[in-house]
Amino acid sequence: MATKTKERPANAAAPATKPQNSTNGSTSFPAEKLKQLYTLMLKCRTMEERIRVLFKQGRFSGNYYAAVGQEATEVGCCVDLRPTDTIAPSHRDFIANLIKGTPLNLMISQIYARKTSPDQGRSSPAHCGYAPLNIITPASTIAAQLNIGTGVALANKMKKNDDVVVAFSGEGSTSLGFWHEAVNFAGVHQLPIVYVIQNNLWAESVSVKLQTRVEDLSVKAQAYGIPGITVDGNDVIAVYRVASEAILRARNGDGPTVIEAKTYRWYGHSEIDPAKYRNPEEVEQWKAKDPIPFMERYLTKHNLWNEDFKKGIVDEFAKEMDAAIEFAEKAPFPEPEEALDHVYSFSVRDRELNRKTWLPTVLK
Amino acid sequence: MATKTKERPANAAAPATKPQNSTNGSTSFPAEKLKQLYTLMLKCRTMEERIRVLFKQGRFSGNYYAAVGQEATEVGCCVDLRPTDTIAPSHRDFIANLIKGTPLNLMISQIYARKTSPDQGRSSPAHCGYAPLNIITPASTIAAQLNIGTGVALANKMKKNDDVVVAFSGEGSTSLGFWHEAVNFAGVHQLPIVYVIQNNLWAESVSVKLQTRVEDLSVKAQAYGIPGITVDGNDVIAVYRVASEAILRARNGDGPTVIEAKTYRWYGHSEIDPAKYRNPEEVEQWKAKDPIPFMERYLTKHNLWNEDFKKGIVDEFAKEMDAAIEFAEKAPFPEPEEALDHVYSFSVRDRELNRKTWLPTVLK
Amino acid sequence: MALSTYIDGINAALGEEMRRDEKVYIIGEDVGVMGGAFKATKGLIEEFGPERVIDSPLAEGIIVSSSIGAAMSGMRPVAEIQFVDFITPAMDAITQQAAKLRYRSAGTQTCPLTVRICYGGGVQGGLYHSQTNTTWFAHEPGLRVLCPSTPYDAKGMLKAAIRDDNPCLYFEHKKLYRSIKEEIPAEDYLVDLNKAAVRTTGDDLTVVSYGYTMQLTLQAAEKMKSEHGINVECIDLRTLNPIDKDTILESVAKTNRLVIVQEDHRTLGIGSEIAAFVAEEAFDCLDAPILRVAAPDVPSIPFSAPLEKFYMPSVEKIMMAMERCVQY
Amino acid sequence: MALSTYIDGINAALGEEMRRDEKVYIIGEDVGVMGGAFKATKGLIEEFGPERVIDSPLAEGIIVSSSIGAAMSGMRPVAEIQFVDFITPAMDAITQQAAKLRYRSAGTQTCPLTVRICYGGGVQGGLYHSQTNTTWFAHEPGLRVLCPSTPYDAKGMLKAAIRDDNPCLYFEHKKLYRSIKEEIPAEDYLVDLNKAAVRTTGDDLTVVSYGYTMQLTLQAAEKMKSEHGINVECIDLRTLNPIDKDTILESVAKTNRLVIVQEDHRTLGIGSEIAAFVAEEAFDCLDAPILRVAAPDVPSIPFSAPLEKFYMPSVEKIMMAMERCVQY
Ligand SMILES: Cc1ncc(C[n+]2csc(CCOP(=O)(O)OP(=O)(O)O)c2C)c(N)n1
Ligand SMILES: Cc1ncc(C[n+]2csc(CCOP(=O)(O)OP(=O)(O)O)c2C)c(N)n1
Ligand SMILES: [Mg+2]
Ligand SMILES: [Mg+2]
Repeated sequence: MATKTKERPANAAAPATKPQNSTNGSTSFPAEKLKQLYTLMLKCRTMEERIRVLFKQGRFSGNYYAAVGQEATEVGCCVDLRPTDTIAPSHRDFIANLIKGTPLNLMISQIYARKTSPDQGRSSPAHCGYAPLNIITPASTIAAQLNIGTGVALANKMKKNDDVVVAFSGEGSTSLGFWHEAVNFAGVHQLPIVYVIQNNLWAESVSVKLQTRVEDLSVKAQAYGIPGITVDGNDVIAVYRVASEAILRARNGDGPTVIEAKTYRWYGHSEIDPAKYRNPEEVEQWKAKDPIPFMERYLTKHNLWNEDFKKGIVDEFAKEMDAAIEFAEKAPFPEPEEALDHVYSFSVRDRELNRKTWLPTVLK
Repeated sequence: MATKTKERPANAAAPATKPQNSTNGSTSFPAEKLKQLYTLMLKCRTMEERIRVLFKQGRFSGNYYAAVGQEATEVGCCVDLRPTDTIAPSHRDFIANLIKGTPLNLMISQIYARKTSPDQGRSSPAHCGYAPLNIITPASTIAAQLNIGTGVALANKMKKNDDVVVAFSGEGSTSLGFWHEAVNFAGVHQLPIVYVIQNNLWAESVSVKLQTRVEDLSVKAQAYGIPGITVDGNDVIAVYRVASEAILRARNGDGPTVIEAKTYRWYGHSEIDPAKYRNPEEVEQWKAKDPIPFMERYLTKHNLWNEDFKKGIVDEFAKEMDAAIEFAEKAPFPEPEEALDHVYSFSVRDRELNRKTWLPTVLK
Repeated sequence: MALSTYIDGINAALGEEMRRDEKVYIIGEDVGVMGGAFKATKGLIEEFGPERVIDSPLAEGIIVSSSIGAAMSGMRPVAEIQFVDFITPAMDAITQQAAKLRYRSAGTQTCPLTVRICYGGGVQGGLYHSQTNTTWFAHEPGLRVLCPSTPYDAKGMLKAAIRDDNPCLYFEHKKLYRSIKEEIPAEDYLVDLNKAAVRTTGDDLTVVSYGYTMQLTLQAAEKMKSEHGINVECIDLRTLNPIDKDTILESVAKTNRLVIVQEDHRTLGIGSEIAAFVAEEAFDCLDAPILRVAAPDVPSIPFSAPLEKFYMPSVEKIMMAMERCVQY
Repeated sequence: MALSTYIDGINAALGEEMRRDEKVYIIGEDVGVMGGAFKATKGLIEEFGPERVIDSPLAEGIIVSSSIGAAMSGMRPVAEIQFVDFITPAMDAITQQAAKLRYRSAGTQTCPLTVRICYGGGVQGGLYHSQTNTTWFAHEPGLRVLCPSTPYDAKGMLKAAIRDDNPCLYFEHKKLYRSIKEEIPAEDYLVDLNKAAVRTTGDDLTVVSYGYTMQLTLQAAEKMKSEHGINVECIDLRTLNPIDKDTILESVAKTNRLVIVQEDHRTLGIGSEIAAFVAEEAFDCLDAPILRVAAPDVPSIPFSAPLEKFYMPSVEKIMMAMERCVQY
């Protein structure tokens, strides 16, 4: 039963009063791991701020959903995943690709909807998957990725391997029936999956107060008899520790975990949302809790950080970004008729193009 | 927050160890109320056993889903409802109509699918609603009645009246996304509704162990920040007390409650299910906990019961049943063309019957 | 009379009906403080407050199913589905509850609700912000499926839907919201939900469309007249369920030729039903095959520009069909 | 060769495929200890254990969506939906995920799953145990929609579906389960999922149907021959999506007359698409209107006997349509 597992202070009271962060919990991690966590956050931030500029410059069309401010959660949960582990991302998790290792050229090609993107220009810019690393190409349907990810976890269990699934969603997603059916099923079958709720307080313009009456969303795990824990989502070490415990539990066949990471979406829901519905003070308070300087202070305390170290990372990654952007901007668009491909395992081009009768869709 | 309301021992541990029953809790009820609770259970039992005989005799077609064994829950939750209160029933809650006061002639007409049934023969026998008493005519879709009932509760709140909704479901229903979306919404808006989970251990052939990992389903209320309580569903006084508290809370505008009533389905899922998947000992153990003799012992202790009292009730109600069965068997079936009625607020008979071209459906 | 856009018409209809009848309320995602993803509900929470303009949880199922229950109890809900691509959680509420409640209760229980649904492509919304999905509901007796193509109809049909005693699904095309303007009465008016509209009269050819593609069809008809002297009778379906067959059959009886234009992909789009009942009920009138201008049969509208352009209907594609049909 | 029912064919196909490929597993409500509401999975949990015959929670959404994820990971799930009337919780999983996964990932991620779905009326199942609902899925490119009408096809098509690399929805009519018997091979065989079947050849009239109504159509054709000397070419659609157009077009080119028989109500049933592409692609071949034998446009099949009888297609109704079409 939920209440009996020590991993979960998430009974209705605990997490609110005592959220997990790097100052509590004994575990200490090797210096290289701490640097890696920091480096990845910095790259994610650099990449997304650059993408936002590209959008404002009108260099790609569509839209983008930045996770700026939420990097600690994404990095802490994904940094140690194996290639054979699966990530089930949503619209907000483009950076999960960078953390797991999707080639940058392909990711930026996705932004530019080019033939060279992993899905050859079919999905919109932020909806990036990468089959070789088991990152599911997401639909936009909120929470649906959790249910597909749950099926992957079921397959892992059936195949008796020790691969796990990390499934991301926002707090708004927890209101959907999809969320409930997925977590309940994982509970009954004790599947190797970790459900990470990124509670950034807002679902587009809707406050978390209008999504649920509970304070700490990890409480919801109790409905399924599984561990639930709330963690400071801007504290990468805390997230890393909590996520590592949950992932280990999953690998060992001890079932699923719900993690609520309390964090914040710095910008609008998307690049076209001015987010007027938010109180500017709220935004400032959270920017003051920026996970990157937070980690810099921690590293400095342990003599693991200085300006040059940071500059080295940023400068080198900026070059990689320049190259990837050039690659993407030079890459071709898909051919119009490719819209007819990958409908079934067999081609429908003949069926669609060579009708016995007149067909407007042959027109370019 | 859930954990702070005294009404709910239903934190993960409590109800298992200390389920609510008539021996705990101080409230004592007037003799007339106690007799009424007993009388209603006895009538429900008598009616359903008679309906089961009628089915075995092939006197009506379709199927029936008996709540025999679960009468204490239905009676305890519905006995005090006003005509303006709403019941959202499922396939198992035919008897809720009897308790709220649907005329017996109409109920038995429903069993016989006659023109005189509340829905003029459209729904199947057990799916009975009655508009004048605000009993929703149920679909078969499991849990869907909860969501419609939630909307009725929303309307009650908007109209600022103090009517409430009692929405029934089985434990299997709690696995559906519908359940989650309904209860979560009621929690956010503090709606005047009581969700009654009749945990009869089985969903058709599927054990509750395969539906959820939790022991006490009232725990699920914690996910929504509302009170949840587990009660002995075969103890009509305990159910009545718990339901009365929940209904009062709803009337006072203090929001929804989830009640889990632990009870048992004596027979198969339906009249065509031999229920071979159950252990006969389990069935016997639960029949030994029959809510009716249980209440008879309680009433006897308070000098409120003897054989004549029982016989009086049974004999009189048997006569009512005979009359209702005769009424229904003599009642006409609907005319074939009535299949075309009540599609829209306007008639489609002309459209369907007087086509410019040949139409097979005019054929009788 | 003021010059109004399609979304102005929607916003005006909502405000007027909420003022007229306090039982009318709005529920959906982002409809309140944000005024809707496309600003259709702009200013309404300020005027009517959060009790009547409800920012719902992220759960389409309860958005619609709670509206069914409220409508049953005498309210007049106007639910909003932000994108039809995300209507699936409400599939049971719409097809099994709303469409069947009146029928299963022999008319004793009804749910006069309106669901506003944003649909359509051509704005680089990609696979999940461009869908049509009208067929799922046009196939369900008991539902009204509405799809205005002009600002005038946007207002008049929404007001009529809110007052109608049947569950109405009101489809609004995101590309129409601000692309066309017309003078529409500031005062109260309703559009008959049972009637298609003949937008242009002509003897050479009947073309049926609705929503966004109706505008493309009118442009194509215009060109056919100026460039080829061909007179097209353009019929705006307006209501996809139940269909106003008579208006279409009468027109085909006159022109003897029919082209249907839909944004939806070909198989089982609304054009299939129109072609089927014409081939069944007006066979003798036909002098040419019934042609359908439709998207190809692929799962959705791909994002990348060349792919989307290939997918979408266009004035050119429609003109090709018109020419081919008259030349037959 | 043994005399088998339709449900024997399904049960045999499941057992054979699970023996052949350990990646094949079953998931659904009551499929395990009870062997299925209609006993289609009888004996399988005994042979393969609860790991491969999973009694799921009461949640159609996760039954299908978990199967999508498992299929993506190389498993071959066979999900069961007890009644198509209750498939709505899986609407997103089927139409937005299964149908679109291959397309949205440019073929890099696929989900070869099979969903067995019980459908159909005529057994007094009433409003919610009689529905068809095939249109929702026949309208979705990316899905295969299958509907066998014989025990031979029930086995051969299910085996082919399980091995097929596309998401397959396999519709089985509850009235066919035990009503017909035929000799079917005990050994391994597959049916081509891309081809309709010509059940009887004839020059006077083409009739297309599928599933349960296919059997009624064959009886009607038999009577037309014996009673009126009319030779009907009966085509069993077998696959509703994607449709085998060529078989139908070739037949109509020969007979010049077409009747479509469906259990579904008229508007936007599969007959609408068949009528539409024939009126578009074989117009010159037609000597008579394309007639559809269908249920009336009402929300579902009412329970009471006279109402259900009025609703359902019958041999008589089909013969009326055949006569009318040939006499035209
Ligand atoms: C089923 C569904 N409904 C509505 C939408 C439109 N939509 C896209 S993102 C979003 C808000 C999501 O909020 P949350 O889950 O908190 O994630 P966040 O954007 O905050 O990361 C909404 C309503 C959708 N994509 N899917
Ligand atoms: C959405 C849906 N799925 C499946 C069914 C078929 N079905 C009818 S009753 C039932 C079991 C319900 O179990 P429970 O909720 O515990 O209620 P009980 O029958 O025990 O009273 C099932 C699976 C249905 N009616 N609706
Ligand atoms: Mg959020
Ligand atoms: Mg039960």
